[in-house]
Amino acid sequence: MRRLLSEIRIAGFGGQGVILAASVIGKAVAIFEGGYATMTQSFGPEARGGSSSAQVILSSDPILYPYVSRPDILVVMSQEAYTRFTPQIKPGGILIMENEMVQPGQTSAPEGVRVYGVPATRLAEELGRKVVLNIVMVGFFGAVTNLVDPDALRKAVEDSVPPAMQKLNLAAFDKGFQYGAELVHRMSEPETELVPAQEGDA
Amino acid sequence: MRRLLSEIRIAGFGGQGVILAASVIGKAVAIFEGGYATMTQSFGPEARGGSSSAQVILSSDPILYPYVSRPDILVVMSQEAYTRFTPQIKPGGILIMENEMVQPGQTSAPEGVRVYGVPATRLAEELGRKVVLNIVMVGFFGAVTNLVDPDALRKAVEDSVPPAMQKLNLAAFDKGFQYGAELVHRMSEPETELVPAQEGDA
Amino acid sequence: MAKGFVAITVERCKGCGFCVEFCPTKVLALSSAFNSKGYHAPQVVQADKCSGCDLCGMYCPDFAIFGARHAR
Amino acid sequence: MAKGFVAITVERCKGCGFCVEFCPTKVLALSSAFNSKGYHAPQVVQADKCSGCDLCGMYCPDFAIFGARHAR
Amino acid sequence: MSECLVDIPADAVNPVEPYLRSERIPHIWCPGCGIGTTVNCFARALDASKLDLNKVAIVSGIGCTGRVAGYADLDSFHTTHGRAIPFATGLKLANPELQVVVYSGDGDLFAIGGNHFIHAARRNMDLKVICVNNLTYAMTGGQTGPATPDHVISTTSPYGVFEPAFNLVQLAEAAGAAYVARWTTFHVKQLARSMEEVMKKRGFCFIEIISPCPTLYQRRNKMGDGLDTMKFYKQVSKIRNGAPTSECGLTKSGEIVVGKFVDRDRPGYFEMLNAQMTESLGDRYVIPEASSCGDC
Amino acid sequence: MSECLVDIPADAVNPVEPYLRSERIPHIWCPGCGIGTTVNCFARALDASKLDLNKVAIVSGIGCTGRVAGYADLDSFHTTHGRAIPFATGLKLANPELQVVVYSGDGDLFAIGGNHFIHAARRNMDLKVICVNNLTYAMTGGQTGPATPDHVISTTSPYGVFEPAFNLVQLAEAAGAAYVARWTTFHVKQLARSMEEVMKKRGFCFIEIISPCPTLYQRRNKMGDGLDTMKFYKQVSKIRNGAPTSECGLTKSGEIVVGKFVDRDRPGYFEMLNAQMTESLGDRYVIPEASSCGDC
Amino acid sequence: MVERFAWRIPTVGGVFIQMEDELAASITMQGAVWGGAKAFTVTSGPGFSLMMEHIGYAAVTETPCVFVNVQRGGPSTGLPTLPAQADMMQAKWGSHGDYGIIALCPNSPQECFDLTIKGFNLAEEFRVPVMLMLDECVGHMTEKVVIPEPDRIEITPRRYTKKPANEFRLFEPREDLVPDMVKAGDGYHFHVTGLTHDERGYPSMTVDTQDKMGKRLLDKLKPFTNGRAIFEAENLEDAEVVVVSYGITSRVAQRAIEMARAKGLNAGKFRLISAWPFPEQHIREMAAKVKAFVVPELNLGQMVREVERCAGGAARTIGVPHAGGTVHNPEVILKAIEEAVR
Amino acid sequence: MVERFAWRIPTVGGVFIQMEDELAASITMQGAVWGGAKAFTVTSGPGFSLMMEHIGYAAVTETPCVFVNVQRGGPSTGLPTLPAQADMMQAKWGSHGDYGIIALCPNSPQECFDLTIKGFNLAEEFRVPVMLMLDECVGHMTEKVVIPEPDRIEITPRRYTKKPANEFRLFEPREDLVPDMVKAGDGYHFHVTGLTHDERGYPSMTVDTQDKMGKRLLDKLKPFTNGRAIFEAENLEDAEVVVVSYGITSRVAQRAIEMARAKGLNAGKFRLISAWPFPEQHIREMAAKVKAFVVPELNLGQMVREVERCAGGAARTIGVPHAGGTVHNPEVILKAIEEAVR
Ligand SMILES: Cc1ncc(C[n+]2csc(CCOP(=O)(O)OP(=O)(O)O)c2C)c(N)n1
Ligand SMILES: Cc1ncc(C[n+]2csc(CCOP(=O)(O)OP(=O)(O)O)c2C)c(N)n1
Ligand code: SF4
Ligand code: SF4
Ligand code: SF4
Ligand code: SF4
Ligand code: SF4
Ligand code: SF4
Ligand SMILES: [Mg+2]
Ligand SMILES: [Mg+2]
Repeated sequence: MRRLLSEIRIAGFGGQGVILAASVIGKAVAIFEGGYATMTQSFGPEARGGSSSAQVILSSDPILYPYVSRPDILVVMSQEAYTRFTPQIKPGGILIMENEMVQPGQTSAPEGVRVYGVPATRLAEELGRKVVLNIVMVGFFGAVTNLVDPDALRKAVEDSVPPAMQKLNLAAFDKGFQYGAELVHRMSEPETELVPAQEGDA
Repeated sequence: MRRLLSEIRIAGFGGQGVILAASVIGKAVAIFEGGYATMTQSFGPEARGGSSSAQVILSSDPILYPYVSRPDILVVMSQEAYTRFTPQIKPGGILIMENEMVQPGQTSAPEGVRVYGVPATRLAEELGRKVVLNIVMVGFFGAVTNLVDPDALRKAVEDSVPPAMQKLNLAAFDKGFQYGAELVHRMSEPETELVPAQEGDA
Repeated sequence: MAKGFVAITVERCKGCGFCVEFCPTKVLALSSAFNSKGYHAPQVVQADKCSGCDLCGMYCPDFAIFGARHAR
Repeated sequence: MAKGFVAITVERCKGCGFCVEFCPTKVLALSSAFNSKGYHAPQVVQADKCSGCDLCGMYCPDFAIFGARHAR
Repeated sequence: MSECLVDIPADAVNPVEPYLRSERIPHIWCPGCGIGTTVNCFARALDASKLDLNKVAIVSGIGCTGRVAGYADLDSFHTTHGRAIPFATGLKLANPELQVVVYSGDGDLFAIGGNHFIHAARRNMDLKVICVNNLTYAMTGGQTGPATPDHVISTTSPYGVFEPAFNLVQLAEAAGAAYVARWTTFHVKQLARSMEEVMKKRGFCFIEIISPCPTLYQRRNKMGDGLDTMKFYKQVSKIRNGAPTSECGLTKSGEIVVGKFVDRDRPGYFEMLNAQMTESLGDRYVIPEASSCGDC
Repeated sequence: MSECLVDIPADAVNPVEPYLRSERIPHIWCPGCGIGTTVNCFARALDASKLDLNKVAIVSGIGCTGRVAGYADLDSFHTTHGRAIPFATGLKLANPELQVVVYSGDGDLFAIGGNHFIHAARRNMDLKVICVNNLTYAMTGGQTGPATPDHVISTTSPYGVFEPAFNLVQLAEAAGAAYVARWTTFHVKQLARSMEEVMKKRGFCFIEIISPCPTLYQRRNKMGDGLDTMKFYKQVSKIRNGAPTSECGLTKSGEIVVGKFVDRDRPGYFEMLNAQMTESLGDRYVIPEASSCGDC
Repeated sequence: MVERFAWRIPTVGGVFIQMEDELAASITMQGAVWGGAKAFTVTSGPGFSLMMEHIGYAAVTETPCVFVNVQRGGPSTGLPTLPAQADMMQAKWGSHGDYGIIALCPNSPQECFDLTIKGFNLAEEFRVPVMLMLDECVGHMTEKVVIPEPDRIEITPRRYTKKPANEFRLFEPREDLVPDMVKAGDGYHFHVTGLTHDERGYPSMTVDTQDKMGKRLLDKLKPFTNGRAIFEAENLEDAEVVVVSYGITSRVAQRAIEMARAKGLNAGKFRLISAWPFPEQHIREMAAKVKAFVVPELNLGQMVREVERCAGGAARTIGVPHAGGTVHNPEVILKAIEEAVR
Repeated sequence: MVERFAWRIPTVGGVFIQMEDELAASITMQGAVWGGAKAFTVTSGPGFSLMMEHIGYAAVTETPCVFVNVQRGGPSTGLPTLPAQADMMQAKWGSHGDYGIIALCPNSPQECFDLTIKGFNLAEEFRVPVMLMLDECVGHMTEKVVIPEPDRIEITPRRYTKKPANEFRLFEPREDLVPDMVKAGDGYHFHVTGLTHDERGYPSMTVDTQDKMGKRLLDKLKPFTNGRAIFEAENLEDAEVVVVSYGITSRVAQRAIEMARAKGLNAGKFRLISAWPFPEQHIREMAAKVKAFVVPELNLGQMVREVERCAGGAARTIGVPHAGGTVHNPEVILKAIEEAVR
C-alpha cells in the first residue's frame, strides 16, 4: 500500500447509500489491497429520514480503535452533514462534497483543506437511477484522493451490489471517477499523495 | 381462651378439603375467639391428585414462626398421611383419623398419644355429598379435642362456605361433632383439657 | 359362557361410574366397598353378559378397567 | 380566473410525483430544480385549471401541498 | 394386580397400557375428569394407525391437559404455557420424519397460545393438534378462558361470563387448518377414528374435544359430576359432519355440534418449502433431513 | 413558508395541518411511502367526524407505521411491538368516553400482535384498528411478514416467500370484528369515508390499507417506485363492497379486492359487561366511569 | 387475589379484565394508568418473565403501576405453588437496559395488604413500576388481616400537572426529578413513547438525550435509597452478627436469632422490606460495626451478592442458600450464625 | 445476520424459519435442538426481554442452544441501532429462578464469528443456553473476517448417550455433572419438562429434587468459572490499575490504556470475553495486587457491581458508566485511570 493510516468520514442523509459507499472503500483496501479497514456506521433509526454517517479507517496494520474524531477526508452529501462535520477535518485534509446538496461557505474548513465538489445526484440521474449517487461519489473520491487503487475500488463496487445492478453501478463509478479526474486535471494540480497533514502543508 | 399455643397438622389427599378444614379451625380462633392463628398449606400442584397437608398454629399471642415440626394434634385422612406424619406427633398429643381411609398400626405413634377415629367419608356420604367429609372431620375434631369453642367453630364453618352450601356443611359439622362427643363418652373418659405434653402424662 | 371378560384394577379406580353407565350390557355396578383412596370401584354383576367390547376401557379415565373377547 | 388554488411547501416535498399524477386537471409538473434535500418539487404549470379539489393534498405523503377553492 | 370376578387370561393387558408410562399411573386427574378418556382414544388411534412409535412425538403446553405428554410412552415434551405449537414446529423442522402431535388445553392453545395456533395453521405446518376443551383454565383453579361460554360462572367471572367465546373450529378453519373436527368425551369411538385419520393426513390438523372438568367447571355451574356431564353430552350432541364451522358455536347448555367439519387438501409446509427452493435454487438446494449433530 | 405561483389567501392552511405536530414535520418516511397519504385521509376523517379531539387517543405499535402516533396531534401512544391493542384496551377500560384508534403496521398487528388482535375482536372491544399493510416489516429492513404474498422476495425470503399469507380481512371477520374494510392508498376518498364511518361505529372495527413501501418492498421486487405502485393499485383494484372475505386473499401482482366487507351489529364490550353485571348484581353494580386518581 | 378482585371490583366502580396472556396484562395495565386509573397485575414466575419487556416500558414512560409476583420454585415451570425467593434479581435486572424500580417483600398476609397500598403510593410518588415480591408461603398463608376503614388508609393521589396544555412538557421533571402526570382526554395532546425521548416526550435518539433520560430514571430514586429504605432492625446495638433476610424467610430467621440469643450469641436482625433499591448505606454502616452478615434466602444466592458487595470486605458475608420448595430449617441458619461469630 | 443466514442455509441442508415473534423463535429453536439440530436465535433488546421465559426453560431442560442479543440503548425501544451494553445483568438474571448460563462478548466482527462457534461448542459441552452479547457497534462494524475452511473449524459434537433405552435416564449426570443428550425419534421415549424433575426427567415436586436439580444446574458450570473463563490480559505484571472491560468498550479502553502508559501510568488490561459465569477468582487475585479497578461500560453500572463484589474492598472499584448511544471518549477512561492511581 502507498499510505499510512487514513481516517475517512462519509455523511449525508439516509437513503443516499452512505454506508454502502463507506464499505466499498473499506472493502477495496481490506479485501482487494490486502490491507486493513474498519467501517463503523452511526445512523439514527430514521435510517431513511434522518442523517446517516459512516467512519472508515484504512491502514496497513490491524486497527484497534475504530473511531474517527478528526478525519483526513470528509465526504458530505447533505448541507447538515457539511455544517456538522467540516470543522472536524484535519488541517490539510480533504473535503469532498455533493454540489447539488451542499451550499458551501456557512462553515469554514480548517486551514489547508482541499475542497472538491461533484454534482453526483445529477450525474446519477443522467444514468437513470438517482440511487447510484453514492457510487458516483466513490468514483469521484477515488479520482481526487488517489488513496486507493482504482481497480481495487472498482472490484469492491462489483463485489458489493447484486449482479443485476453491477453494470449500472460500475457505470456510476466510472462517471464519478472520470468527473473527478477531469476536475483534478482542470485544477491543474499535480496529483499529490495524501500524506499526514503537517507535511501536507509543505 | 382456654389454652396455650397449640400446633395442628391436617393431612390427606387433594380433593378432601384439607385446606378448608384447617382454615375453618384457624378462623374459629382468630376471628370468632379473638385469638391468633396462622395456617400454612403445603400441597403439590397435583392439588387434586397428590397429597395435601396444612399446618395450623393457634395461640393467644401473635405468632412469629408459622411452621409446625411436631404437632400437638394430627388429623389424617389418608394412609399416606398417617404413615408419614404419625411419628411426628408430640408425646401425649392427639391423633385423629378417618377410619375408612386409614388402617392404623403400620407406624407407631409416640407414647401417650390418644387416638380417635371417625368414618367421616361414610358419614358425609350419608348426607349425600362426599365432599363435606372435611367438615365432618372438623366437627369431630371439635368434639374430641375440646380445644376450640364449638360455637366459634360452627360460626367459622358458616363463614367459610358459599350460602348455598351452608346448611349441608353445618349438618356435616354437627354430625361429626355428635359422633365425636358420643365416642368420647363411650371411651368414658372424663373430658380432659389439652395441656402441654409432659403435664398431660401426669 | 360369556363372549368376553372384563378386568378391573381396583386401586386405580376413582369411582366415576363411566364404565357402569356406558356398558351396553350392564355387566357392571359400583361396589359399596372403598378402595384405599376412598372410592367405590365397579364390580362385575353379570359376567355372562360381557361381550368384551371394551367400551368400559375406552371410557375409563383412570385406565382401571378394560374388556376383551375370549380367544375362541 | 381559476376556481381554486394550490399551495406547495417545497422544502417538505420528496418528489414522489403523486400530486402531479393524480391532479385531475394536470395543474402540476415536477420542477427541474432541487430542494435542499435533492428532490424535485412540483410547480404549477396551469394555475387557471386548478379546481381546488385538494386531491393533491390528500395524496401528498409529505403534507407538502394542498389545494382549496377560492372563497367566492 | 388386576382383581376380577371372571376368569381372565393371564396374558390379558389393558390395550392402553403399552402407550402409557405405567410407573406414573395413577395420574393426577380428578375423578370423572375427561382427559384420561381422551388418552384412551389416542392410544387406540396410535394402535390402529400402525405408526412406528419411535417416530411419534407428543408435545404439550401447561395445564391439566398439558400433563398428557408426561403419561404417554413416547418422546414427549411438557413445554411452557402456550408454546407447545412453536416447540413442535422446531421438532418437526429438525426431523421431518417425526409424526408430531400437540396435545393441550383450550387455555394453553387459544388464550396465551392463540397466535402460534393461527400462524401454524397459516403455514399448514404438519402438526396434529388435539385440544381438550374443558371450557376453563382448570389447572389454576377454573378461570374463564377464551372458550368459556356465555353466563358460565368461574373464579374470574363470579357474575357470569359476558365476553363472547371463540368458536375454535371456525377460527381453525379461517386460519387455514387442513382438517378440523370436534367430538366430546362421550364419542369415544368417533374420536378414536378422527385421531387415527389425522395420523394419515398431511398438514395442520385440529381436533377439539369437549371434556368434563367436574371439579371446577361443572360443579361451580351446578352441572353435576363427570358422569352427569357425559350424560349431558350424550343428550345435547348432534353429529353434523361437514357442518359450516360458523354454525358450530357453543353455549352453556345448548346443542353441541360434533363431527368432522373440514378435510381439505392444502400443500404442507415442507412441500411448499421444497417447491419454492427448488424453483429458485435448482440443484443448489439441499433438502433438509433428519439432522444429527453427533456426527457434524 | 408556502411558496406558490397563484395568489393564495394569507389565511390558507393545509387541511391536514391542525391534526399534525407540525414541529415534527418533515417526518421520517421515505419518498413515495404511502403512510403519509393514509394520515391525510385520517385527518380528513377526523375533521368530518366532528369529534372532540381532546377525547380521541391514538395508539401505535412499533414500525414505520408505528410512528404515526408521534405525528398526530392527539393524546398519542407509541407502545411496544405488537401491543398497541392491549394498551388501547386498557386506555378504553379506564376511560370509556375516549375514542381509541389503533394505527399500526401489518407485522405489528398480525405477526407478534396477532393474538391480541383476535382476542380484542372476540371481545368486540370498542377500538378502531387501522392497519397500514405494506406487506412487509419495513422499519427493520423489509423482512417477510404474515401478510407478504407468495413468491415475493424479502431479506428473510431471498428465494421467494412460500408460506401462505394471512387474509387479514377474513381473519378479522372470523375473530368477530363488527366492521371490516380494505382500501389502497390510491383510494383516498373511499378510505377517508371508511375512517369517518368507523368513528361512528360501535365495537371492534378494522380497516386494512394496502400501501407502498417503495424503498424495501417494491424496489426489491422490481415493482418500481411509489408512483408506479399507486398506478398499479389503480389498475388492479376492484371495488366489491360486501364481498365474502374468504374471496379477498392477496397475491403479488393479481387483483386487489377493496371495499367494505363487513358491517354488522354486535353488542360492544361495555354493553355486554353492563348487561351481565346488572343482571347478576342489580344496583350493587357500579358502572365504571372515566376514573381519575387525582381525587381518590 | 385475582379471584377476590374479580368478585369485588364491579361493586366499587372498578374494572377487572382477564387478558389473553401476561404480555397483554402488563401493558393493558399501563394503558389504564394513562387513561387515569390506578392499576396492577398479578402473576407468578413464568408470567413474570413474560412481563419483563413491559417493566422496561413502564420504567421509561414513568408509568406508575404495581406488578405483584408470587415467587415459586424455579426456573421455568419449576415448583408451582411451592415457595421460593428466586426472582429477586430478576425484579431489578429482568428487562433490557438500565432503569429503576422499587421492590417490596411482605412477610405476612397483613403486610401483603399494607405493602400493596404502600406500593401504589410509592409508584405515584416516584413514577416507577413497583414490584410486590411475594413468596408462595406468604401467598398461601392464612392469618388475620386487619383492613382499616377506607378513610383511614393513606393514599398518595396521582400528581396531575396544574399547567395549561401549552406550557406543559410531559417529562419535564420537578425539583424531585419526577415529572407531573397527565391522563388521556384532558386536552394535553401528549405523546408517550418507549424510544429515548426528550422532555416533550418526543423521540430524540441522541447521546445527550439518552444520557439525560437514562440517568434521571435512576437518580429520581436516590432519595428512596438514601433514607427512605424500608426495613426492620432489631438488636443491632450489640450485634456481632446481623442476619439479613426478607419475606417469609425473615420469620424463620427470627426463630434462628432467638435460638442464637438463647445461646448467648449476639445476633441482630435486619429485615429488608424494600429490597430494591438496595439499602447500600445501611449495609455499609453495619459492615463497619459487625463481624459478619448471615443472609438466608430461598434461592441459591441473590441478594447476598448485594450484601457482599456493600460489605466491601469490612464484614464477612455468609449466604445460607436454599433451592426452595419449603422454608429453611431454623437450625441451618443458627449454624451459620454460630460459624459467623467464630 | 438473519438475512445472511436465510440466504445461505437452504444451500447447506439447514432450515431457516422466521417465527411470528421472539416467544416462538426462542422455543422453536429448542424444539429443533431436541429434534437433533444445532440451533440459535438472534434478537435485540425488546426481543431479548421476550425470550426470558425460554432462557429458563433451556436452562432447566439443559437444552444446548445459542441466544444472540445485539444490545441497543435501552430501556424499552430506546435507541434502536445505537450501541449499549446494558443487558449484561439481564443475560444472567432475566428469567425467574436460579440457573446458570454462559455469556460471551465479542469485540470485533472476527470475534463474532469465532465466538459464535465457541458458543455452540460450550452449549454442547455444558448443556446450557449460551448468550452471545453483541453491542450495536460490533453488530454494525465492518471488518475483514477470516473464515477458516470448514474442516479447520473445531466443533464439539453433541454427546449422545451410548446407553440402550432401557438403561438410559435423561438427566443422569456424568461425572462432569452434565447428562448425555438424546434426540426425538431414536426410540428412547424420553420425557422433557420445565417442572422440577428427577433424573428420569419425570416431574418430582419435592424439596429434595429441587435442591438436587437446582444446585447441579449451577455446579456443572464450576469448571468453567474456575479456570475456563475466557479473557484477555495485558500489562498485569506491573499494573497499579486494571481496566476491566468487554465488547466494543474494550477497544476504547485499549486506547485509554495506551494513553495512560504514554503518561507513565501503570495501567493493565483485563478484557472479559466470557462475562458469565463471572471470573470471580481472577478478580479476587488481581484485587490483592492492584490499587484499583476501572470499569468502563456502556451502561449505568452493571458488571462493575460484580467487580466491586469480588474486589471485596481489597482494591478500589471505579465505574465509568455511559448511558450508551455511542462509545466512551477515551479521555474519560483515562481520567478515571489517573484518579485511580492517585
Ligand atoms: C406464562 C404462564 N402463565 C400462566 C401460567 C399458569 N397456568 C398454568 S396452566 C394455565 C391454564 C391452563 O388451561 P388449559 O390450557 O385449558 O388447561 P386445562 O388445565 O384446562 O386442561 C395457566 C394460566 C403458566 N404456567 N405460565
Ligand atoms: C419485541 C420486538 N421485536 C422486534 C422488534 C423489531 N421490529 C421493529 S418494527 C418491526 C416490524 C414492523 O413491521 P410493520 O408492523 O409491518 O410496520 P412497518 O414498518 O412495515 O410499517 C420489528 C420486527 C421490536 N422493536 N420489538
Ligand atoms: S367389555 Fe363391554 S360388555 Fe364387557 S363390561 Fe366392558 S363395556 Fe361391558
Ligand atoms: S370408569 Fe374407571 S374410574 Fe370410573 S368407575 Fe369405572 S373403573 Fe372406576
Ligand atoms: S387542488 Fe385539485 S386541481 Fe388543484 S392542483 Fe390540487 S389536485 Fe389539481
Ligand atoms: S405529492 Fe407531495 S411529496 Fe409528492 S411530489 Fe407532490 S408535493 Fe412533493
Ligand atoms: S381440575 Fe378439571 S381438568 Fe383438571 S384434572 Fe380435575 S377435573 Fe380434570
Ligand atoms: S421503509 Fe417503507 S414503509 Fe418505511 S418509511 Fe420507507 S417506504 Fe415507508
Ligand atoms: Mg382447559
Ligand atoms: Mg409493514
